[in-house]
Amino acid sequence: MFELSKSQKGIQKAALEFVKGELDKDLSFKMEKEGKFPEEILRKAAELGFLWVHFDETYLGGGMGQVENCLITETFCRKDATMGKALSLAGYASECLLRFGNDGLKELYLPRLLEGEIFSAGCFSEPGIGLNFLSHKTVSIRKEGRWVINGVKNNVMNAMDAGFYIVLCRDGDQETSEDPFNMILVDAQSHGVSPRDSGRKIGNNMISTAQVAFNNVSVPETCLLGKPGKGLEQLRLFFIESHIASAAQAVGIAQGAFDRALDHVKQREQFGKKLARFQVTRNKLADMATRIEMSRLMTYTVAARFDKGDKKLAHIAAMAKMNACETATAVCDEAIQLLGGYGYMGESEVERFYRDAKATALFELPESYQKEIIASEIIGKIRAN
Amino acid sequence: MFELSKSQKGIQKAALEFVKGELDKDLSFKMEKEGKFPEEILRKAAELGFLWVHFDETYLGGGMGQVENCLITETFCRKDATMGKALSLAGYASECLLRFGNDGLKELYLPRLLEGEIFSAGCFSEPGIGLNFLSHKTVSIRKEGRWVINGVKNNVMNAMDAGFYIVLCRDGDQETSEDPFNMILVDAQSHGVSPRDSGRKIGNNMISTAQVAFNNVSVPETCLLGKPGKGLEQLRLFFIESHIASAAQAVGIAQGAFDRALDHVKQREQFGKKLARFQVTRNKLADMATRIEMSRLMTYTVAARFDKGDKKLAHIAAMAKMNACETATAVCDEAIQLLGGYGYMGESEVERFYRDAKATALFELPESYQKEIIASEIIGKIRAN
Amino acid sequence: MEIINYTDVHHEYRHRFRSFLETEILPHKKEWDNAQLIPKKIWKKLGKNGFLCPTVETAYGGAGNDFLYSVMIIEEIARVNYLGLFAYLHSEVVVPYISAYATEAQKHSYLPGCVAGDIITAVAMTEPDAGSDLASMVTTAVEQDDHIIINGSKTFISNGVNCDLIVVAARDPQEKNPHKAISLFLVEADTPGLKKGVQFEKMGMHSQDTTELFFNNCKIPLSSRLGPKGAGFKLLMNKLQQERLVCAVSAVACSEFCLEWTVNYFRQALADKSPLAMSQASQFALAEMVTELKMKKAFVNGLVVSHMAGENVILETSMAKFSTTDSAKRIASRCMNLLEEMGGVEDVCPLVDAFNDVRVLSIYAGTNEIMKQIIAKELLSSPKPF
Amino acid sequence: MEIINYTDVHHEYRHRFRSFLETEILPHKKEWDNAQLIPKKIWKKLGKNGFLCPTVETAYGGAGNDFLYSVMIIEEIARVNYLGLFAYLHSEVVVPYISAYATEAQKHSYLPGCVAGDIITAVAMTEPDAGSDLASMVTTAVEQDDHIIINGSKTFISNGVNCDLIVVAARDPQEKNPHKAISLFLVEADTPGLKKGVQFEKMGMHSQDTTELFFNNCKIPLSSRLGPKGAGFKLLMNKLQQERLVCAVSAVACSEFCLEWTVNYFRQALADKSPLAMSQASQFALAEMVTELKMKKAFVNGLVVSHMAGENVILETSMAKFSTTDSAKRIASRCMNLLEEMGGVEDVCPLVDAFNDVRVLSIYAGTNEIMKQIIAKELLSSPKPF
Repeated sequence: MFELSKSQKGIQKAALEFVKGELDKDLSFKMEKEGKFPEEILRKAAELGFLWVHFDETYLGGGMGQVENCLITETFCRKDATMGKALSLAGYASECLLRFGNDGLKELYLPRLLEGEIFSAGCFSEPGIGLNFLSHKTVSIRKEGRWVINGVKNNVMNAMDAGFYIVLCRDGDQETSEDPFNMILVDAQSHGVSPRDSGRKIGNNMISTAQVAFNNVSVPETCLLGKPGKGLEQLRLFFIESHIASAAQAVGIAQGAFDRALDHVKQREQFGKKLARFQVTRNKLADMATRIEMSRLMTYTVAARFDKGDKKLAHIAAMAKMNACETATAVCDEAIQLLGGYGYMGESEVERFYRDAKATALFELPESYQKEIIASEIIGKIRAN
Repeated sequence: MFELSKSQKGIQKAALEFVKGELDKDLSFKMEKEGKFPEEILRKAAELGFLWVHFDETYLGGGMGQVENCLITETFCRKDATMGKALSLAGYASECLLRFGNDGLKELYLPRLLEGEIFSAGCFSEPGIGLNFLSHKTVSIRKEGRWVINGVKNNVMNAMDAGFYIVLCRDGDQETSEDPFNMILVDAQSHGVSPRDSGRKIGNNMISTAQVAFNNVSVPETCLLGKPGKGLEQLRLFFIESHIASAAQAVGIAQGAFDRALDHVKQREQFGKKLARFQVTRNKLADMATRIEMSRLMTYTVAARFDKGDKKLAHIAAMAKMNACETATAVCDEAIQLLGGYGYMGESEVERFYRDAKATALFELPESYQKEIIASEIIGKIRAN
Repeated sequence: MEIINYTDVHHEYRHRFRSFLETEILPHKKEWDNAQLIPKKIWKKLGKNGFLCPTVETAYGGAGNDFLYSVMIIEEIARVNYLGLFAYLHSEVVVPYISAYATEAQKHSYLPGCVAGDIITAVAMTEPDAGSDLASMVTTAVEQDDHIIINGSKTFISNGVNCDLIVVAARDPQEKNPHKAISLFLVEADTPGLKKGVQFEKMGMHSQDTTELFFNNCKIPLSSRLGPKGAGFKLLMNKLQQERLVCAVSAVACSEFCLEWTVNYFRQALADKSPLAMSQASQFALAEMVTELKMKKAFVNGLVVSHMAGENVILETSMAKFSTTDSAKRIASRCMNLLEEMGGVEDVCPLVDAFNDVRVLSIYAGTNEIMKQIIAKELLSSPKPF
Repeated sequence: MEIINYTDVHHEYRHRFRSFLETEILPHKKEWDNAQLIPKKIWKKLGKNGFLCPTVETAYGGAGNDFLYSVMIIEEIARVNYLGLFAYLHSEVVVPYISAYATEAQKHSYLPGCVAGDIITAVAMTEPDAGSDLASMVTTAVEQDDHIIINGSKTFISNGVNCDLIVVAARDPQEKNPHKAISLFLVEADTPGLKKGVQFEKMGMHSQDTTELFFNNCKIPLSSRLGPKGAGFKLLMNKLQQERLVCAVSAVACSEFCLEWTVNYFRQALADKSPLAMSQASQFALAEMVTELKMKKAFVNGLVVSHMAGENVILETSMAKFSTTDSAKRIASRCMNLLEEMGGVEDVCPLVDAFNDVRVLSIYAGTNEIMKQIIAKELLSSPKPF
């Protein structure tokens, strides 16, 4: 049974107070429209210790776990979907550096990241190919003690503002191995890196998303994370954490939309009685609450198992993410419907929550990927046909 | 995070061995068709301590909790939906006696129940009225130190074979209170009790379901469970346990159908490859597994909270039951589809699982009831309109 | 706007069939469900009254009616909640192979009996190891002297116990191309070497008999071949439009039965001020289901008209097949939910039978997954706007 | 089977409008979306080319065309993914009040301008505290000497910034029966005492201007009343069939756009052997969505024919409205899922706009819950078979 510890409850409470005090609806509306990142709030949140709680204290992290990270992420997204997501994603893929990088590299990048000076980005998808890794084309070639990278990556979050990229590259020397990929850190200042902003999206509009071209980009050998031929394996491990974080965002978004809908139906009268007294409204709320409760339970369960060191979590994390995104999209859609015309207007916030829910489903590893992870785990080996 | 203890894992393993050894598919098929209760197996299971694990040891129970009960129920239903349900429901509503009855009454009935001599039944629904308690008509009148009961109850499981009934009755003296109901134990031998078998049902066919008429049935005053005017409150508490048990049945049924579908698609070839290699099959299995995992997590979480003494569980238990039944129905339906023509045939078992899933949704407190429990908890008080 | 224009003569036929069902059929449903068989004499009665194969030409003993007669029979059977009276398999699926592909001699020797109910037909395509995948069928038909020898086994044969004549698909083991290897044959049920297996127990459709068939050096005359040699695959494909269309017609009519019964129950309950019927959520559910039904019915009726006009609507028919059969399952199940505990009790609620019967619809006549495969392939391979 | 029979003249009109959209409208979409307004001169251009109010009689400056012209305009606008060009509100929802209920004098003074695009119309029903519940409206209209004084506020007024003429619903405070209290009025936008509020920011439909309207002792001549006194409720109800039908037509056409775009993308991707398009699951999803679309379109087309024949299909139209608008949401959203990360990027995927636009369809023209309420009430209160 999942239950929060006292200190976890304390963190949740502090996060709640922070968002109540710092996150402003009108400002957020404006920033979302203009596609601006909430830098000031990021720095405040970082300073107060709300970000990077699951990073080692050595690198200015919180020294806690994914459960604590989920609590904060959920609370932030519940108050403000777009802002919560922007803050949660500012260090996207930096867990790869944390878990697999060498000390030198970590010392070089993590403290700057964790102080809010730079962002990080993950380059894992390719245009028109998505996460079908076997078809990936980006390559890294070892030449005179350096890695030379060529290729184009897609759907790179934070790409326009990142201090470094984590890039999945084929390695010619590993072609015959089961995992012919390397995971390499590329400094954004490197010659030959050109991100091209994808512009406005359905949601996630406080962070940039871009295609990033690598044209003879040369980085020191030490920028390889882990060993050669471990790229996919490391990526799959990272995706566990990434799925957990996305799930927590989605749970927060769903809960936030639910909160607003509940407030509305308790106040709004139609045909002589409060909307909340109509059976159909009540059933909708019951369904929404059930879905949220289940998604939350799944999310925290997998986070807690992660923190305990459980390794066989890829499919459970995928379940949590997939389900939480479905929940968030459905709950936000229903919240808009419960608010009626008001729900369609920007000032209601729920339309923005809905768009950010959709963005969570689309941009942070699509559903098809989760399904295949789950399927391969549960089906296991099939006798040759 | 929900995790089984070592002793709980032991119970699960023992239950698995028991069903593997004792539950026979062909026998079960025959008994389901003929509407016979598996008495022999009940006695064996009771003897080995697989039933009544959550009852006090004083009354020959196992002295354990709902988690253990869920583990056994799930394992039984996973192996055989109909038989698992019959065993799980043989003591239906006896928790009312256990939790609210006086010692004399408990000593009189519980040991006989727990040895498999008699069954118990709950009379909570009325024909055409269901669980809309405010419209209920069955009354109990205190007369010369006894209760005289008149009315008709519907959907009474085990009614044809029960040793005693737990009956929800209006009490004329309580009419003005918020809870004008009494919960009274009626011995099945009492004069004026006439159960009328409802015949074959969509599922649950190893136990009887009946309408029970109470015609001037007179029972001793001591047969009142708890105090007068506490009937609804007690019933709501009992429904927490009943929801948990139904949820565990549904999880077992879903898992059982999933198991059979998985076996099939790993063996069956179509168009030159195993069904399990088709993406659509894989996605279906991923969806089914996700739903089962979430339903199971919710079920055990609420069971564990119940065992820890948490009282605010009515809506969470309702969520668990509602969701698990939806899951079971959908998973069994898909399992049939995956088995194709074989799935429609009796020998595949999945068609029976499907019907028992549907029965779990219909007979053991309908969904509308769960939704209203959830809604009233989450909506809370509404300002007068 | 009426999509199908029934004439008074049509209506009269429909009413006549409805009365027939009420007086001659329904009183025995339970008995036949228990026996898992509809007596052969009932088939003869259906035939005698003109309710089998209504479209067979008069030259072969039929009434030469239009396809709407077939539609009405299918609808009425579903509307009395008796899908287990699986006459449409005979009338609209199997017999059309004979009407369309048989020689004059074959037609004259079989069709009058089919119309009269003296000959009950079945079709044997599916094999234990080849469900939807016809190309992988292994039953062989080998020409030897002036005979054909069939070996192999077929499964899920509807009308399997009752059938007198079977359209059998089998392959020429010499021909490697599966699309050219298959031929069809007309095999009489009493041919030596043909054995009927044990009857399957099923979830529903209890009156309808389903078995396996075993062919062990089953020897039939050369003249038993139905249609050209090696054309079996194509002949089977040609008849799929009608097979799937009648499946959709049946699914819609069955959904209509479920909803009509439930709506009538709620109307009465509302008149009685029963709390069950006051439920806004249940009322909305009924509104949603009636809407779903009406849309699907409009689409299927349009297909009936197109089919009668000889249009190629195999793609649309595949759509109708999967979509209406999914609906039928959903509607039967959801109506039961609205009725709560009484929804699950056989004696008071006919939806239990409907729920058990309709579950097969998304499996037979090509599984719904096969339908989607066909639609997707056509959709993505053709440059046509849709 | 074609349900609607378009003539060559119809087709010619459709093509002409399509070209007009491509050359005169679409190049400016982004600009107008950003400005949250379509310039008045574009309305005039639409009018000049015969694309506003096509059914208005020639006596009042219209073309006197049949309703299919309206359908084609709505469809084409949706098929270019520009629901924000919300001309159908003017042409098919508001102006019909004038055509149907206005006096000759009112018609002559307003209709020619409406057709020409010189007068843009809006309708003011909804109030901040009365969404779907018209009976609880509080805006008052009081006769005083030879004038009527309107007080109150209205919200969610589409075309609110641009409008020149507004059909306003207001109640007589003396009359307690809400069904007799409401009258309609024609209020010119520059009437003193009428103030337009600030424009709403919306999820989608960005080019379309939505505001509040405030009436503060707004004084209009007695002759501004539209239709009989106290008949407002009935007049509004009378026009709901067409309002909901055009909403359904629009929803279907928008779904068609989404699917067509996605199918075309997949066709190309399949030709390019892209892994995305190889996905069997995505292919099945497309098959399911195209099926859903085709069924709904068949139903809606049938309603168009019935509507044109003057049949009462308000019940069926309510069904179409909720069902097609739910579909449109689902289809837009699901198509985006199939495209994965690119599905969410505005510049490369027009489904983002569609997703944002269609979300309003299940809310306006009567929420989908109101539709279900209407259907359920009719279904359960009438003894008719359905």
